Amino acid sequence: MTAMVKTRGGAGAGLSAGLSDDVVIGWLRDMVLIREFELRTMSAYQQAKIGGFCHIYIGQEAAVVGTFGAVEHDDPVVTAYRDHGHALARGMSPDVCMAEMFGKITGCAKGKGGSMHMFDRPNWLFGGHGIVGAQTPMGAGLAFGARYEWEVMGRGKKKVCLCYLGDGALNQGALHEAMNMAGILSIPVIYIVENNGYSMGTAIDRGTTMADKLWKKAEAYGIEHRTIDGFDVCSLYDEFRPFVDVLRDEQRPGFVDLKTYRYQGHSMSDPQKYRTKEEVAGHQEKDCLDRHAHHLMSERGCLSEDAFKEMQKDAKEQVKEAVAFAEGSAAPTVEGELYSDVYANPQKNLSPVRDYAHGTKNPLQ
Amino acid sequence: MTAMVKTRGGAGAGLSAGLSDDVVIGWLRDMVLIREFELRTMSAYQQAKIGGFCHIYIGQEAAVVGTFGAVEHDDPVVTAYRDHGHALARGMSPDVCMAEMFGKITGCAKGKGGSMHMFDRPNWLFGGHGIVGAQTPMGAGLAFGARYEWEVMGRGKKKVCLCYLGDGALNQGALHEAMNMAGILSIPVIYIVENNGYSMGTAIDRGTTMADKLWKKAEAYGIEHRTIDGFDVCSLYDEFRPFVDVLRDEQRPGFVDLKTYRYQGHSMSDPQKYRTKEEVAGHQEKDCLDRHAHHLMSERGCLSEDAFKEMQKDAKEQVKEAVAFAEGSAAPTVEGELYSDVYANPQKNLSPVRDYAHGTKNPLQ
Amino acid sequence: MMSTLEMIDQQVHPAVGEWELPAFVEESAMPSREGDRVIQYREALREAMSEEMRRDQRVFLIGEEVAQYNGAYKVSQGMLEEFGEKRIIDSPISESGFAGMCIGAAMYGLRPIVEFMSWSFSLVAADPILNNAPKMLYMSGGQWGCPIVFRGNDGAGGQLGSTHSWCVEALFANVPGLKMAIPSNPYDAKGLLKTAIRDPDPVFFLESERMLGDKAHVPEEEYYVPFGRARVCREGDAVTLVSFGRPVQFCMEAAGQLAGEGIECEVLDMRTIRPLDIDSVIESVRKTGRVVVVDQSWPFAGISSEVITQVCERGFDWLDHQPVRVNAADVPTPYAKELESAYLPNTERIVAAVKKTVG
Amino acid sequence: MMSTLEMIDQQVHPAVGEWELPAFVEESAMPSREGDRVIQYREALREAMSEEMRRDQRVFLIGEEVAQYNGAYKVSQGMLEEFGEKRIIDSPISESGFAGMCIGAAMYGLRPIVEFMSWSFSLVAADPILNNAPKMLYMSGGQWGCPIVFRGNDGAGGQLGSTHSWCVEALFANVPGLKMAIPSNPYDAKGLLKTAIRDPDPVFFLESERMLGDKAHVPEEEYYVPFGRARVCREGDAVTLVSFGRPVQFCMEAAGQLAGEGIECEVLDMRTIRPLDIDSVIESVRKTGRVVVVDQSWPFAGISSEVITQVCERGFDWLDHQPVRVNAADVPTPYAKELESAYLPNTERIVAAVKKTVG
Ligand SMILES: Cc1ncc(C[n+]2csc(CCOP(=O)(O)OP(=O)(O)O)c2C)c(N)n1
Ligand SMILES: Cc1ncc(C[n+]2csc(CCOP(=O)(O)OP(=O)(O)O)c2C)c(N)n1
Ligand SMILES: [Mg+2]
Ligand SMILES: [Mg+2]
Repeated sequence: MTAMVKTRGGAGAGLSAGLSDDVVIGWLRDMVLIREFELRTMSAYQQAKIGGFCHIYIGQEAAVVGTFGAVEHDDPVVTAYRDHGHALARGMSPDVCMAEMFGKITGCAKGKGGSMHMFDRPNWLFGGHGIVGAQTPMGAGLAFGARYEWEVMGRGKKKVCLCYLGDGALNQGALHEAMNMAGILSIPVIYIVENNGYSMGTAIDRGTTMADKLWKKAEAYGIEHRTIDGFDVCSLYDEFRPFVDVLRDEQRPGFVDLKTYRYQGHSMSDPQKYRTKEEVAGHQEKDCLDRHAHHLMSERGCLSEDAFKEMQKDAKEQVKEAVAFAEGSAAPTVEGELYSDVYANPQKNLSPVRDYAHGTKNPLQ
Repeated sequence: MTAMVKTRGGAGAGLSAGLSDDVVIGWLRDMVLIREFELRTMSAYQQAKIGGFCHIYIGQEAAVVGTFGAVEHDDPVVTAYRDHGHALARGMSPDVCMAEMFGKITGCAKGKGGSMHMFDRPNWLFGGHGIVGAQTPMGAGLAFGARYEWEVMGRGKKKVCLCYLGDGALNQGALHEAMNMAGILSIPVIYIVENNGYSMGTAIDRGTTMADKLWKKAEAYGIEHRTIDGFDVCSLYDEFRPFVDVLRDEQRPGFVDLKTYRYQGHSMSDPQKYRTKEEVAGHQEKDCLDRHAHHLMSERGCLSEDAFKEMQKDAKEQVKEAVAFAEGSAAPTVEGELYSDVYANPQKNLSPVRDYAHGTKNPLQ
Repeated sequence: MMSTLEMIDQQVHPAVGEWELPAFVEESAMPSREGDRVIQYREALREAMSEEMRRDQRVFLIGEEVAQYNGAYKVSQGMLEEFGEKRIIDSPISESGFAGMCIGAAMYGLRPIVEFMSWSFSLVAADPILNNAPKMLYMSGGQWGCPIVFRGNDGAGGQLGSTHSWCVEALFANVPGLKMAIPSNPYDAKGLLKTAIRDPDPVFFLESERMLGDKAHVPEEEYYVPFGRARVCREGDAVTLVSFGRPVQFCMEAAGQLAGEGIECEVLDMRTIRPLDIDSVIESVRKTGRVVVVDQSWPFAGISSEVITQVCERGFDWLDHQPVRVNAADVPTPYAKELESAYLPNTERIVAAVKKTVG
Repeated sequence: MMSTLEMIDQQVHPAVGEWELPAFVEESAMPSREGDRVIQYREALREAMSEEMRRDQRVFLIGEEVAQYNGAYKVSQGMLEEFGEKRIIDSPISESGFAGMCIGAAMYGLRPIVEFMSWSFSLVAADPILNNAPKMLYMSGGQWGCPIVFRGNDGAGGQLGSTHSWCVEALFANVPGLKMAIPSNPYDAKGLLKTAIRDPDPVFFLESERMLGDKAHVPEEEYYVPFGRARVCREGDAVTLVSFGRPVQFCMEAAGQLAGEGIECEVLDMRTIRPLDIDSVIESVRKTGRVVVVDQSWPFAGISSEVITQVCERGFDWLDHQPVRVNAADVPTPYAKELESAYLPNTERIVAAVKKTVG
């Protein structure tokens, strides 16, 4: 997956209509891959090959693909625990992503992180974080770091950080502290609320005030905002791209209420009594993947039905291979990994139990 | 001091012009007492009779007196560490308040709390809290408790909780979580930002976004708000009273940006290089105490100059006595108080060191 | 001036509204732990809360997903129906906010039960739960206490990874002013939670996701398990195994294995950490001369260090061997299954520790 | 597939950008602690930060009032002038926000120094500092570490009352992944802080408001105090006094008094808690057979419990007497002067503990 690379050439070019076919077809390919990947994730989870919590991204694919499309490969990204889509769209190989969930040494965190902690250093993905809202001050810090680098250290360039959060995270104080600091210090972090309408079983208006005007939360910190429909990847890009460009240029923060929807339960163990099948079906009718496929095939006309089928087949294949790869990989050994990567500089007597060590190299390095 | 009692008769009566002379003269008396008390506090601190941090309220008197004037005696109140004025205006005797700062057993917390922790159970003052913002969820809880009492337990009545905070506390996440919950659960807590323009040495616009439109912070949670000048106690009351009445009646939260100013440093050890003497003097020209005295003497004409002088003399006398009382009181004994009031139900083996006990009765009980 | 003559010696402290403790009885007089009213740990918790809510209108439950969703782990299933939305309250994801709010409500006179979906999520609420609740009585000179129960899942074991696997007992038990209970089975879970709700002090109640489905007999009759009394789960004379919460189960397994080799362990389930029934530990150590503390939290300055220190302070001369501790590995909790199970203080490691001690 | 053969054995972990440790030397080769370049503890801290900021542009300082106000306690006095507002940054009162932000900045490649005006205010930031910083390296499988220093005032002693007098070492040291230093004097304050800034792991650096004005010689030459090496402040053979931070001063006073009575204490200043130089403690205990741990935090599951447990684990057979601890009283910190001084582990209580041990 090289979505990041593909759009690089188009920097500043404007709306999606002006992008090359390759780029917009690449978006579809990413979305298809994420969806197929998540279907496999679900069945692997049901087979108990994946443990712990597991949050499926199906339905929200356009959100991550459309926003990534508008930034550079080396813009830092950080997100919450519903992070498989972000990892894949950022360029993590499905093998490595699946292996992480299988708890294998070939996973992005050598099996030590799990589903909620997708980190990818080469692709500037700073995790996957499990505590609701915890990534939001971190996101400000990544943007701060990038700004400091060119402003104080005189190297690097103007960047933005994309910091994703769920709608439920709006109610964690950390976000508000971070937004105020971003406002005061003019930090180029863009908070993207993947507003899928629910935090677990809580419909947004049961937990969050001003649910239909979330932008008020940004206005309280003088942060510029957009409310964007996340079901059409092209229009999403069209609205988001110019926003990013201005924020990057002027090095200040932004906020996006990105309307989306998750088709699956909150995590794999959710009976979903809080919504009707009809409601889900209603959203599936405007499915972001179908919509973009239809756009490319019927409106833009740059993709044949056969090519689309081929794309789907490819994705299925890739994902199947990912499962095989994960399954075939070794688990991290207790001897090699349990007491490693605790300290970058392990010293004597850090623990009463035994000394720490360095583990095996991360597969992404 | 019985400011709370005095206004009780006028509940619902409306604006300050319609209040009895006794009431508005009572306000002045409260303000004079607070000021004289704080002057004594400062000299006692300089003589090292008071220890720890000590935050002087001079300049802000109208804020607490005018807002208390608009509520009932049994409406719960909670505030931050700059709390001497709140204690006195709520009816705590200056003796008890001063004794607390002197660390004496006759203090409101038996000398265990200190300047930042004025608690007064008979007067519904739930503290004095030292961690910036910590009192804001508590305030929601006090209001929640009051609402629960009449709504679920079928006793008591509709109350509001006044929860005071400094402008610096706007940047603690706890406040935002509390405001959102107050909005969602419709909790009758009124957040009163005593906006004195500084948190320690930080001018509000250096630390807080939207400093000139703080009401936006409330709007983000759908909370009704007022911006009120805190230099004139009558106009403050006139604006605040109807606001309180509606919120009480409809049992929902409110937010007030109450503009005020502190004349002294943040705490007793503040060199105050962050502002000019001229700035302070400029505010002192519109001093809330002078203004109200002038109003009563020259405009309303219900107070003679002699009576005002008498009032000041009385206050000085009271405060002098408070110092004498504090000075003459005994310190809490190590044997009686160090290990007491840790648990309401002390049990064996709660500590590896020794057993806990009950201490002496609190002087306010 | 108050004199020491005027010290309050009544048990009912005036700072926490009306309260009285249930009548506690000796272990031998409690309803039987054996029987066929077999329910899950989660149901035992639910019964405890429901019974106390029926008894006392001031008690309410708040937390994420506790109401309409019936609890993330189904502990509060059906409670919304019985008690209504004013007493079973869904909160936003604002732990600091709702914990702090409930501290205010407790001061006002209510008896909140605050559910943390996991204690791992209580770190964002560390200030209200550690700096306010346990200190209110002291700071206010005895004017207001804080009768509140914080409860939720604690500990690792479900491959939840490093941010979701906290054992907060090692951190939080340091703070005076709070009480802490960690039940290891349904019977104690119910009896301790009922006591926690009745107690006028802040109680940190640590459950375990890994035990919510555990089943055991829980008697029909009402009962309360007192704080500060360890339970001797198994008698023995070779070594004293001290534990609490889920690892008690591993200790019992280990003791079973060791018995096969002729090593008889005495297993103590502490049940509460604060108060800590050190008297029972010492009594046992006088007999065995050896102690192994099994604790699922990290070792450094944790509960096991405290137990060992107290054993040294009160029973040094009875010790025939240095006290030994078995903890979670001293690393962030790993996700991978194999790593996580090596991380936990499992039966194998307990057996090895005992052998080292008696060998 | 990686094999164990491919284990990285280089000291320089790739997850934290460029770094190298300073060249540490033996205590005996360090510049003298005696001399007439007498400065305050706060100045020693300032020198450490300024020198490292001159050396490395990635280092910056953030906190409440650190810039324009010159620091609430004047630690950072003059630093804004030298380094400008992009590197000396005033933050809003948002500990969770700025601590979390700096964790992000550290991952990005910077070397933040985060000043908590007091560690008492770090509880609102407990999640980022405990759940993120120390675990990032592990959770990311070695991809990103978190080279950051959190520093500020710790401990009671200024009549600041119960919310403002935290000793966080007892709570936070439980967490693997962090390092912790607690200097007791200006010389070590400077040398340890310089090491902390150079170290690629998260360091919790605990100062004390009560010591900021303490004066001592701090050498002109650059030096670094290594982590994990205790300092023998006084030699003796009767009992080993183990301490860290401000109570080291009380231990020295107590040792002075006791020497007058013919009891010679060996006083060890641990300097860092994690790593904890238990080897030096054991070495001393082999000689004395007795140990008293003096710790200004609460006793239950605190640092003193840990030291005693480790002494039992490694030196049980050398002990002629049960290990003894002297802590802050196990109560919220009181305001009143007399109560507060009885609360602290003062000289008198240390003397009594020693006498009990040797008696
Ligand atoms: C501080 C904290 N509290 C609670 C949780 C448990 N939890 C995990 S996800 C979640 C719901 C979050 O919903 P949202 O932010 O909308 O994200 P979505 O799952 O919809 O992507 C909750 C309550 C947590 N991880 N962290
Ligand atoms: C969480 C926390 N951080 C820092 C402090 C230290 N502190 C005490 S008061 C204060 C300034 C608060 O200013 P503001 O809220 O405007 O109140 P004011 O002093 O003006 O009344 C600071 C930073 C604290 N007590 N709590
Ligand atoms: Mg959501
Ligand atoms: Mg202010």
